[in-house]
Amino acid sequence: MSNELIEFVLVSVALLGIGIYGLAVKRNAIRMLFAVEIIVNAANLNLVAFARFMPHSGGQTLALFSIAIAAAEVAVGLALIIVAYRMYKNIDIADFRSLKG
Amino acid sequence: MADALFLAISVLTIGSAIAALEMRSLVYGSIALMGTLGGVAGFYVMLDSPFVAMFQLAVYVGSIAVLILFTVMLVKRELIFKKIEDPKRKFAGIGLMLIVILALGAVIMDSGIKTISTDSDPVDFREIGGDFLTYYWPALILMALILAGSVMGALVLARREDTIENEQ
Amino acid sequence: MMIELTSTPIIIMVILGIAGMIIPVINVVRKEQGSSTFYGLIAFGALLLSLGYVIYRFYTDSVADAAIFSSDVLVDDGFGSFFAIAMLIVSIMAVAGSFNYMRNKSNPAIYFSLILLSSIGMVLIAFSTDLVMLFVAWELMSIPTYILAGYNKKDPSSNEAAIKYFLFGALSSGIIIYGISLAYGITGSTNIGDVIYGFSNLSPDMLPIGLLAVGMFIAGFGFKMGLVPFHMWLPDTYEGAPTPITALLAAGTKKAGFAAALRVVIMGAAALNLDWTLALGVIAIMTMTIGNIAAIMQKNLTRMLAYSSIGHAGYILIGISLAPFSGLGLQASLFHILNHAVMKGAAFIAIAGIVTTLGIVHLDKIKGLGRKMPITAFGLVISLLALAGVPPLNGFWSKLMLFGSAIDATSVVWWAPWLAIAGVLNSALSLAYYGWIIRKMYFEGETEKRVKEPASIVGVMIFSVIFMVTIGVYPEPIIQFVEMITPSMTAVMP
Amino acid sequence: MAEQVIPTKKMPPGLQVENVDDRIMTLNVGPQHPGSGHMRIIVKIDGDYIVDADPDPGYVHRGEEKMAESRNYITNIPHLERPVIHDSCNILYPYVLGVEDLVGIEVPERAKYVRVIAAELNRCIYIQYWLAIYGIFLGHSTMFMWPAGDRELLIDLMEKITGARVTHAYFIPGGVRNDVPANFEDVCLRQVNYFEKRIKEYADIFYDNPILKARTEDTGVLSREDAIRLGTTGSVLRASGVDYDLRIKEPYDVYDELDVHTNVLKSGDSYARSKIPWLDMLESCNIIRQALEKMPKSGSIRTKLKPNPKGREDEVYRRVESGRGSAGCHIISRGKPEPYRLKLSVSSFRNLIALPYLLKGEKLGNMPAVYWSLNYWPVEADR
Amino acid sequence: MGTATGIIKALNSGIKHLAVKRFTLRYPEQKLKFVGDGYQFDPASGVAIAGLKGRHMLFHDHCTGCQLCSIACEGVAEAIAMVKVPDKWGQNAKSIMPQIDYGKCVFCGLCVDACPFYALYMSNDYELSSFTKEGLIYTPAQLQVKPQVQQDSELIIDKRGARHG
Amino acid sequence: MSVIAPKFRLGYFLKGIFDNAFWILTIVTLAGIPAIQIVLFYLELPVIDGELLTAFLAFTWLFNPTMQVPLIKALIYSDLFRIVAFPGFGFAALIAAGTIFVERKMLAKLQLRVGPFYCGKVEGILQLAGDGLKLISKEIIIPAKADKPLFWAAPVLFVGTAAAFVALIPVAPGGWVVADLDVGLLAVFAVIGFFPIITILSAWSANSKFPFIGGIRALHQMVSFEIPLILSLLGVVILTGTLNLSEIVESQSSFPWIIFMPIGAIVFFTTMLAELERIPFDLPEAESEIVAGWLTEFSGMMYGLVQLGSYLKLYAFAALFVIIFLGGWTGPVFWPPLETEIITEGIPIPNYAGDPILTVNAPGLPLLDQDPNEWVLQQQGELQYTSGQLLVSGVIWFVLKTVGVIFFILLPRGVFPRIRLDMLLHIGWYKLIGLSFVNIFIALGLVYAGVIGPGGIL
Repeated sequence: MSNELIEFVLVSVALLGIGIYGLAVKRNAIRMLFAVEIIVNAANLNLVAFARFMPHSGGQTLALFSIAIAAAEVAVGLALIIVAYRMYKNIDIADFRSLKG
Repeated sequence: MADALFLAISVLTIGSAIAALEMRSLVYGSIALMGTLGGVAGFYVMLDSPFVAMFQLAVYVGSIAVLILFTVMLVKRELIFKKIEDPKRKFAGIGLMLIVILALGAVIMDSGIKTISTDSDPVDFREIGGDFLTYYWPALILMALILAGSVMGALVLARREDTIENEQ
Repeated sequence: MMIELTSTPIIIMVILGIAGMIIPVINVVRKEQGSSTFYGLIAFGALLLSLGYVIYRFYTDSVADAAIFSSDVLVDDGFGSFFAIAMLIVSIMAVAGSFNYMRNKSNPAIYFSLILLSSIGMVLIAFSTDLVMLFVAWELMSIPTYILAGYNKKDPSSNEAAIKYFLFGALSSGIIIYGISLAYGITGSTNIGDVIYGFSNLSPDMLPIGLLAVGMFIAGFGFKMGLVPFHMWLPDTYEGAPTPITALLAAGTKKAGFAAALRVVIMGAAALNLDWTLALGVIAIMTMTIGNIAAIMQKNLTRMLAYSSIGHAGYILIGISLAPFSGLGLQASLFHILNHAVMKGAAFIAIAGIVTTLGIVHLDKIKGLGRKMPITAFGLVISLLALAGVPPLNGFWSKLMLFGSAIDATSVVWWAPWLAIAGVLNSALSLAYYGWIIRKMYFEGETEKRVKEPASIVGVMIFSVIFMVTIGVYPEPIIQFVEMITPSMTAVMP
Repeated sequence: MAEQVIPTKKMPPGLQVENVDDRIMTLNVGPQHPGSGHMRIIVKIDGDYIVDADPDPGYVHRGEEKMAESRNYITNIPHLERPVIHDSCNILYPYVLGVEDLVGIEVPERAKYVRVIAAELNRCIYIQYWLAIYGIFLGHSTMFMWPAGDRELLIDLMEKITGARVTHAYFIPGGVRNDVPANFEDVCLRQVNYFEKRIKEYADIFYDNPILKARTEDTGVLSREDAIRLGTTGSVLRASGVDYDLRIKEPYDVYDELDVHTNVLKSGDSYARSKIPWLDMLESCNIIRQALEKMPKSGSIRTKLKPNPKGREDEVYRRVESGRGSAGCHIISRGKPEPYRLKLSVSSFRNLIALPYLLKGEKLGNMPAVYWSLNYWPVEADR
Repeated sequence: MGTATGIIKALNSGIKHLAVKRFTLRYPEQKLKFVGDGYQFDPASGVAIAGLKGRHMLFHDHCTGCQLCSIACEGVAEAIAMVKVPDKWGQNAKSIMPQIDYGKCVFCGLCVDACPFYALYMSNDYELSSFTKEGLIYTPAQLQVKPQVQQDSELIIDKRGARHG
Repeated sequence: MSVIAPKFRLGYFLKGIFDNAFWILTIVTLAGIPAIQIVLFYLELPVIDGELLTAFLAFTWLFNPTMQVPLIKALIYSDLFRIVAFPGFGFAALIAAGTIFVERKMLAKLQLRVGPFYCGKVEGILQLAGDGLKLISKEIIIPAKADKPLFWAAPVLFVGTAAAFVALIPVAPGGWVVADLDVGLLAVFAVIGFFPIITILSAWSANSKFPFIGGIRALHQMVSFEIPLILSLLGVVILTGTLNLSEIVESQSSFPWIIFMPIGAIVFFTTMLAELERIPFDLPEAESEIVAGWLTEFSGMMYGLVQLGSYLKLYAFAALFVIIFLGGWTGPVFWPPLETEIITEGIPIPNYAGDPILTVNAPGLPLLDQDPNEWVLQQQGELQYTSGQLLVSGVIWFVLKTVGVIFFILLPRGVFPRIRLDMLLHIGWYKLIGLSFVNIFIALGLVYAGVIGPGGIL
């Protein structure tokens, strides 16, 4: 390996920060989903990087699980967004105001 | 020191992650997200994990990106360009991001991670298959249940009630 | 070592998994014409069967007492069995409460199937001894509930609840997996036992990473538990989601969060030898205070109970934060978890009955409910009183144990009595709004005609009233049970 | 089209047009669209379902009926076959019969047989053309090429008789323009037999094809009552189970001397509507063979008319069974060499009325199958 | 299993037709042979004779300039105009003969029917294309020329299908 | 009668040609030559045999037999050759071009007509070149409100993805593949996953209704048929225990997998038709309903690129079928070994003066790589076939099988009508997925019954 572990982990931290920024700032449901995906990818990158430097297969396994779970999560989230869009004609969660709070 | 390929991929990944959140058009945002996911897949290839990389491409690009694009296109076009964003909130968010990155980065840079490097051979991806079948088999079953449940649920949610009767 | 196939988690997974998969298949075969009761009965039967199996295993002494460590992904221990019993009771109550609720709704089959899948996740969280298993089970618990919370497609509030729940849930799972990745990175394993061992033998330059990992675990699990900085989604979701699902969320998934926290965070934090208890204590006080004060201001029954559920998370946290100092603390927490599961489940199911029969959730409209729906109202009253901690009911004993543990730990930590004081004050505060509901139901309103109460709700009410009163009168066996299964903190304390 | 006549179709719930929503998309199918011909169908779709369809003929109108008022009875002939050039004999047939009534001349026996042969050949030519387009509408390119090629056999025959391949202008009041060529019977019999053998081969690849059956069966179902109430005719009517064929019910020329069977199917779906014309072709081959057998071997072919014939003051309505159904011609004469008023009553327009009714609630993929199964010829509806 | 049988039958039919002779007439190399010499008029019986309605032929020695063909065409296509011809013919006092614009002619043959002197026939020539509109107007002198046509391809029907040979 | 249209003037024509030539020369002179000069100035030219390797010298080497054969050999074993020519793009494009021609002629024969006839004298063999020229010379029209970057990118991406797919296909033993991945089959799935995205993006970017409907249909079709596609191949993966395509081929040296899993082969073939949008599954381009589907707004060479991409995809899918079910390049080796003299002594190649200066082992056939050592081993009976023999006969078998599969892909176009969307989804979700699970159970049964696999009977 010509690269060192710290480089990958720093990229992962940057992605995590971007994801948290997106969740904090954006109010568009799809964009928030993007942000969540970025966070999950940051975690996966961490896992695979750690697994490579051990070396150990567990990290890759967990990354595979995580990818598949992310797919399921996105499917559910997008279905919810579609339902919301049908109802509100909007996907901005700042405009969802049927519940107070 | 990081080599050029690594720098290129990290610029692609991080840049397109920012673009995914900041592009005006959601469609371009989705494409930028695909760039991020592809960049992460590139990292996996650099980390000698081709199986995870290909799985990432197959799942993320093959299904998640399609789903996102489909949803984005179902949503009316004007909304894609509508932006409700409080500048104050935005600066707060940027501050939060910087705090997170700097704090975590400082912690990590300060820790023992920075000294880790390896010359050992990567794990063969066939070992993952072995792990799946021996150690993680209950998790694999749960995974199947998650996928089944999410597909069923997403179908139930996304299909329109009014046309179901017609199909019978 | 492969886990044996007759162990509790595997059997529960098989029973509920088969039932959960066979319901949609029947649905397809019958061209989506089946009635909700039919599917509900399948789910009910499967849950009862699993509950029976847990108890059978427990009484034949086939399970270990409390094993945090195992070389496999699952362990068949008393700790898990305890949580399994609580989760299965909650799921049974949710299913029973849904019979009536789903009668005229579309897609009942998938609804019950998803409840079953979610219960598998909840149960297996308590049994898992591997972070991968824990994460997968966590997601299996969460993803079906995202769907279930938005199951009322025609109802905007249900959808809004689901989207908020989904976004926070997805964030929490992202944070959890980030934490797992850090923990994995510094310890080289995903097995909880190895992770804790690795934590306790961490080199000093890796310690910040361990701290970070534990912090991320607390944040991630805290979202589900409804701890105070992470509780924003909770009232909205509980209010908007279908009410039986709210019961499942409040009484089930929240407790699963505690199970995961007990397995991972507490042990990990203990192993790291950090002064984390004070932080948890502060969070506990904040959580219960904010929850109870916000609950007073609510006019909506579900929302009020949602805030009350935040408050109860604070009570449970008292015991957890005191765990290293007083053996009573963890036992009290576990006892309160079981009690709260039943009490909150009963309360929400009662509200589900009221919603489906009369269609009201507003506090001002429940006048005369005591005469309209006497059994439901009685069950609601008993569960509210138990929540408030009124003496002859089960809530009293667990709260007593919690506050007792705080007093007990006074000699070790200076801030422990404050926890007890805050708890007592909050209990008194909560009695105010619970009493308000009771007053509305029984002492206001003109003579109302009695309406027909759904049989399933009545059944749930009867069961929970018996449970609460029995344990309230004779708590000894449960306390012994709790004592037996409580994991030993000294095993991991350096 | 009067509203009260159209039966209302029970739409699937949720597909009413009233609940207009941004999910409804309006498609202009035509006039520059491969699936419409010279017309436009304004289709509103909701997802994959058609919630509203509005056929809009009117892109090829040239006032055929008005033009006929300023031309005499003979020079009208090349004009009146223009609406359906592929079925020119049959669309001319009612006009010729009507003029014969008005002018009062008898047609020689041999000419009647020649007319029947020409009309049946032309019916087959038309149906082959229709079938070719039906094939390509369903995405079956072979079914475009085979009928288009086999049609050549009959076009060859028609050309031997009339001298023209498509626009024959063959029928004339008082008979036909010219006699058949010398050894026509043998050639005709040989080619018709081969043609029959060929079209039977279509069954394997097209009519018995499971994909085609799955695609067209139970789509666009027109019940017997609705078919009658909507006033459909020809193959559409017979596919819905109504045994109504003008060659039997109102025999003209020598059809009463021939053994004519009609083909009736019960189901009334697109498949039945597409199968009836094919069965008609087989029946036409039978009729041609019978007519060739019974035809007088020699004799007069044409009763000579005066150069500029004048009809008596009367009005007359004659109709025949064309390739698409009943084709009628109403002529009002005021004793002049020109008709005072001429009105064509054509089957395409009458079948088109069923289109919006049938398309509602169908899937978009069924639109071509249902539309072209109505045996519709855009120019005829428009004239 | 009806579906599978049907699919196999259809595939079989498709493969079978790979061996059937091609039906296409390769037009510029092959030209169809037509009945007779074109659409003509039989002076004996008074009815027409079957034949292809192709380009007209004008027999100058029969044409009387009576304009009947032009009148017949008037309601149909208005393709026939009567023009002066330089030659003098005994039967044609006005020296006018039909000139046909094939850009307008619909080849209905009513002019042939109308001609009482058998002066206007139709020939087998149908290849009339031209680069200009003017090239489609045939003067009486051009109409007089008998077209040279090479049409010999016939429809052959045998066991392996029909073809043009 | 005919006259040449008056607008045409030979002068204009010649002037046009000269104009073009003038501008090309001008641009080359003004821009190209300085660029070359600058590049040459900074380029470090290698020194070989004491000579500076200038462009001229490199060019002269091509005509020197002593240099030429090793050069060609080196070229053939370079990566560029693999990507551009033999197992990669060029080979696939050649087969794709042949496919187009065969498709048109075969369909014409089935429909009793002639097909392309005049272009290229012999049965219209140059028709494709003519069509290509026409497409190149046509104007590219972009809808006014289209999303231009995406609209431009879509055809290029389509061809690129198809080429990436082709790059994963091994065509001959000995690693004749552009990208030999251990996870080849998974990479195939990853690449296939890109097509729906490109389709939907191009459909959306055209901003027109018919392309949008077509794109949505394509999306439905491709995404729902990807699942049976993956599942139908899982059976073979279970039996072989590898994801490497070359290893999958080598596992079939005694018998092809289609013998054991005909159901999987049928499922894969059907899903292949759907992924390729061939009749009876060409709903995204159903011309009678939605004009041309997602291709409606493409014009000129953009359309040509999409067609090229789809035919490359067709070749790749057919080759994948051959690799997985039909045994790839395995088959009897019929290529005779070279003459003994050639192997042992080689063929002397004279220089300009006529003196033999170089002995080439297999002149003119450097592709075969006739290694004398291998030949010696073969003579001693230790090696059954040399690698050159294996290569040639392997490629021939591979091409033969692929062409056979392509024939069966093309045949339904003449036989079946188009299917409807709900029928398509029903087939995909209910029947094909069920059948592919049956296939997986067959494979598992074979493994557990001990017929195949480690320690199996076969």
